Amino acid sequence: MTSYTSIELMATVASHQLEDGKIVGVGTGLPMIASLLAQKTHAPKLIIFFEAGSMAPQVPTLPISVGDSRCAHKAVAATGLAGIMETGQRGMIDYAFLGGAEVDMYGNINSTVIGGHDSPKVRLPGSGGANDFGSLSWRTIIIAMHNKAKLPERVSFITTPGYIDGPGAREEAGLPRGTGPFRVITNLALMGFDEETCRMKLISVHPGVTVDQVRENTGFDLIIPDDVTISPAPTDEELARLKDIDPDGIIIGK
Amino acid sequence: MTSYTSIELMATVASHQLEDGKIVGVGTGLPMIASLLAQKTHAPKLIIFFEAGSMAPQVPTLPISVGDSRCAHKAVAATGLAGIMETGQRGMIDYAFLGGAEVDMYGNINSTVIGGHDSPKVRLPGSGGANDFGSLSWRTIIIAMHNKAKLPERVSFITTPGYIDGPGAREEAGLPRGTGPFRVITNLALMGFDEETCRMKLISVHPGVTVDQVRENTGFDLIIPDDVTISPAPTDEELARLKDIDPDGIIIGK
Amino acid sequence: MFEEGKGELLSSCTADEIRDWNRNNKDRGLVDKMTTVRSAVEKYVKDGTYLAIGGFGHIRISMPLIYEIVRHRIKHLQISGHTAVHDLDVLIAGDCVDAVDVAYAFAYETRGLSRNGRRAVESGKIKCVEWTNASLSWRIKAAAMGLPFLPARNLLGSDTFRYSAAKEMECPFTGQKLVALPALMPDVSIIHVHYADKYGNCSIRGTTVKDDDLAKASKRVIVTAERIVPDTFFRNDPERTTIPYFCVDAVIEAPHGSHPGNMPHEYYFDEEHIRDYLKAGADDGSLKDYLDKWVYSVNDFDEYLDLVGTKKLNELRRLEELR
Amino acid sequence: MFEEGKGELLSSCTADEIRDWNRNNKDRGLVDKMTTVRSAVEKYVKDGTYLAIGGFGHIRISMPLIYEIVRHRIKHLQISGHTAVHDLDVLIAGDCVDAVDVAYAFAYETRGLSRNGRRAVESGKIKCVEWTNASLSWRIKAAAMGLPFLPARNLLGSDTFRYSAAKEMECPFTGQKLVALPALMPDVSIIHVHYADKYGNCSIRGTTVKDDDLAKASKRVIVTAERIVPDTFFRNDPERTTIPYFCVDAVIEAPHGSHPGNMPHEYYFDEEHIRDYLKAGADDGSLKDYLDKWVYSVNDFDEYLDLVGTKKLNELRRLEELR
Repeated sequence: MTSYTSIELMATVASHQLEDGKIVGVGTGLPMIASLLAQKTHAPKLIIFFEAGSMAPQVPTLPISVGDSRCAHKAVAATGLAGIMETGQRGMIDYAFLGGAEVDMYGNINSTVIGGHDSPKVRLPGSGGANDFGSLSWRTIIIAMHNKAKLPERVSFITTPGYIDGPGAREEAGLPRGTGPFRVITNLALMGFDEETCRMKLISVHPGVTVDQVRENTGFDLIIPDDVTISPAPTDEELARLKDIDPDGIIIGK
Repeated sequence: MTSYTSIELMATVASHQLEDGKIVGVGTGLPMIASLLAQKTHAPKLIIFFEAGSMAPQVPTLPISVGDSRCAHKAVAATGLAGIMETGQRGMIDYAFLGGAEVDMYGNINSTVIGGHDSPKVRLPGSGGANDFGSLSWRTIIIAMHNKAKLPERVSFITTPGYIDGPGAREEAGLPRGTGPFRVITNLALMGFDEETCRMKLISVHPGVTVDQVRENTGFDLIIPDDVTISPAPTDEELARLKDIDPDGIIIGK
Repeated sequence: MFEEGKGELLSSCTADEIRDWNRNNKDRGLVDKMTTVRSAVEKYVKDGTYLAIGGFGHIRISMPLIYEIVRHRIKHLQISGHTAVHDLDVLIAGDCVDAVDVAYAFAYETRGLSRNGRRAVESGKIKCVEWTNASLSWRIKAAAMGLPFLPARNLLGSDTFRYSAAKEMECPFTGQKLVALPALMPDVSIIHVHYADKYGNCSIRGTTVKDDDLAKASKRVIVTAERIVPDTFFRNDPERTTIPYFCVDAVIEAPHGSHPGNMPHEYYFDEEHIRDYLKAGADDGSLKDYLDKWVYSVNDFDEYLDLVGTKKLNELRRLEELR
Repeated sequence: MFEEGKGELLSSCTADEIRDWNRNNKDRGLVDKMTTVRSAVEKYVKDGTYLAIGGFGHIRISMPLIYEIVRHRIKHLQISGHTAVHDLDVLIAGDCVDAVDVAYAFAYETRGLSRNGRRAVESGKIKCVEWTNASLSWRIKAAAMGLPFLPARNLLGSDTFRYSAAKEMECPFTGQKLVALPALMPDVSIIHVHYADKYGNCSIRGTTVKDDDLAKASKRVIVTAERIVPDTFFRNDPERTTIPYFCVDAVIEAPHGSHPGNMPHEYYFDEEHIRDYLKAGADDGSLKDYLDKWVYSVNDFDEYLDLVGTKKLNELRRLEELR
């Protein structure tokens, strides 16, 4: 059995969620790695948008920023933030692919502050393009670390709305109909959302992880259906492609 | 004394109204000729915008359309209708330079229909960019023919609002403050607008034209101040430049 | 309190309808979209289609598609008339048009009014809703931005407003009166460009008029191009992409495709042709002769260009280049 | 009925105020605007100025102007933080900043958080109003369009909205709920570009981020350029003009002007320099040493580049070109 790290596993499981021939708006860090991996494996025709304005680039080497020259390399069009997000606003972006410091049971994401807004314990970067991608894209895929603090019942600050507080809440708030969180990938499991309640639901546990471990490390009552499976381990091919993408382990090595 | 036509005189008088170093949004026909003449005489640094998107072009030869390639020749920027009109909307266009089939005593312009809108006697082209330039530019200069039908008390259709029905009406309608008609040039006279009443006011009669003639050919009670002057006749220099601009008399010869 | 125009909203859509259309109907993939004028018109242009045409009425217009629509005797079109000139006039001559969102139409700028266009309106055959060049552009921009409307400061205080389908509104921050312009999502737009690749990436030289937004706003986009280029043309210099591929549904190579209109940097107006056309517009009989010769009797745009003749085409190129 | 964010509107303007400013203060003439970094900062950047910075925080940023602002010990700046990274962080290190309209700030993307930026917020020194990259872009676009606001469909249902200065509103046509974003007209914007002529026409390669709109929206625009080119560069190919001259107040030639940031097609990040800077950010003392060495002890950007050294600059070019 090939050895792999938890981050490598998150990257491969995350990459599997992306459909070939669709458009994904990609945030910084692991979402970038997972999207590039999808292009090099099962989704060669996946189209990547980066928020600074790049459409369908051919990323040659690991970018440091979603706005740097690697992310615009051989793009079909170089526009700007408005150009990307207006394309999303008119329904052309299929997936938002985001990270988050906290994610709650309705898929709301916090990347702004821990503690009170005006006297924060930890100031985080804020929305960036996350609220925009998450509000305007059809399906949002989220990557987060799995523990009770990072997956609380309620995030302390909704930077990017998930299903807010349940069914119908997005539409009532004025967000585009038919949108919302789709998958959450952590270091322990892959999760989706229950169609009826809009609450987070376990899909698969990663190899070697038990359902109980997942439950114990989740800060809310995770829906656990009967048909929980085991996430596929990274293949040798996938691990090799990950090495190609991030040879120095800048993100994968974290 | 050099001989000149009525159209040549209108072109020269109109060109005098444009200030050097300002931006003018120019409509098709005589406004185009008069703006190009201003650039070749007293206002070499006049900046022309054409509504199809051209900024500060160096027009090499008489255009047929405000959107043709002559109007974008050696422009500093090629944008579009929105690019031009948004520049106007944010207060950067000093002069709108328009023609009109009918102009009334408040400087309202009709270029849409003669007769009822839904069963017109004569269907005219409509606003084009005239309503936009006239609403959004600081000062509007209008060229029209002078008779009772063309200068009625009230235009039958306000394509482009002047002072609408008097002082304060533009602002009340929601149009940008401090804007409005500035000059009207006809084949008989040069007119402005009374600051207090917003009504059209005679400034100068063209050489050989009497104030009575102007009055008799105007469809409303034109304000006639004591200090009416005589418009300057075209100079030889101006006539020569007009020939350079329109050697075949396509517009000047009309 | 707030006034609204009494003109008919010829084509309406909510923001969610824009999104649903784009989700379900626009291909995201880099797929080969090369086709023929005939196939594209047959596939996308139907009786009653709301049609928008790129360019500026007689500059950078897609005449191969316009002639094909006439040849197919498509009826009841509704047209976005932001400086519509020869494009609209030929469609009216072919009896294809029922209604026009008019900014500028039925006229040929310095050449004067069109008798054909006027006749169609004055006889009541064509219904007119009034707009302006900027307000139609902003309506298209609203759809391109995925919004149900855009605010603006023109139109207010005019009869143009009264015969439009715009509404007055108040700024939520300043309370000032603004005009609200409803989003316009044309069923089909036809756009002639300088360069396109087979996927639909397009580059326009000179003014864009509103074609970048139009391509994003429209349900279907058919592009004709002076030249087909490899995708590296765009990927090597992605700033020059005026329209990204995923907006476009069909691509056709069409050199001289704007004739008798102007194509910036390529060829100037064929004034002789336009003069003859306008003369024919004096009565329906002459117009029928014109259409017989230039549209119905030819099979495609290549045959049309043969009628125009190489000598004339070369002359128009020299004219454009000021030689 | 309609909610509104409780954040402070750091910079507000009505549409008529935008118009009046542009009428009275923006030169329409083609005049020579070449100047120096020092003169431009002295003339336009004051204590309390609301400042926006072009580029993407560490990509295509104007470091000569940022260093000069720090060197001039300008205080109480308010900053538009649409992906603010190294640009904002250096200004915070220089104690120049009081408040930030935050979309993304106090962090370095894949490199992690900035201890300097965090410290400034967590200690209460810097006030934050929350926005998002798109909403700040659209606020700037509103001012560029001469509008007091733009509607949008993001922000709704979030705490980002609650700590912003946006409002809910209703579409006048469809009745649907939208967010209204107030126009943002920065006092000064500083934008680094690839090419500029002496009049201020600018061309940007790669993504524009929001700099085309930013130049139109700002009261004053200072441009630094990798290369100064003749105006024929733009007039021969007017599609490549990202910013037209009349938006710009001052032009400065500044090769390598984005160092240690990335400049697309020119040079990549100086990761060593950024790593050292972030390390210095661990405490105020080290940060002072950094500023002493790289900002206060040099007279201008040329001297700074001498400190960086030719070898390093050449290396960053090779890195950018993937050689």
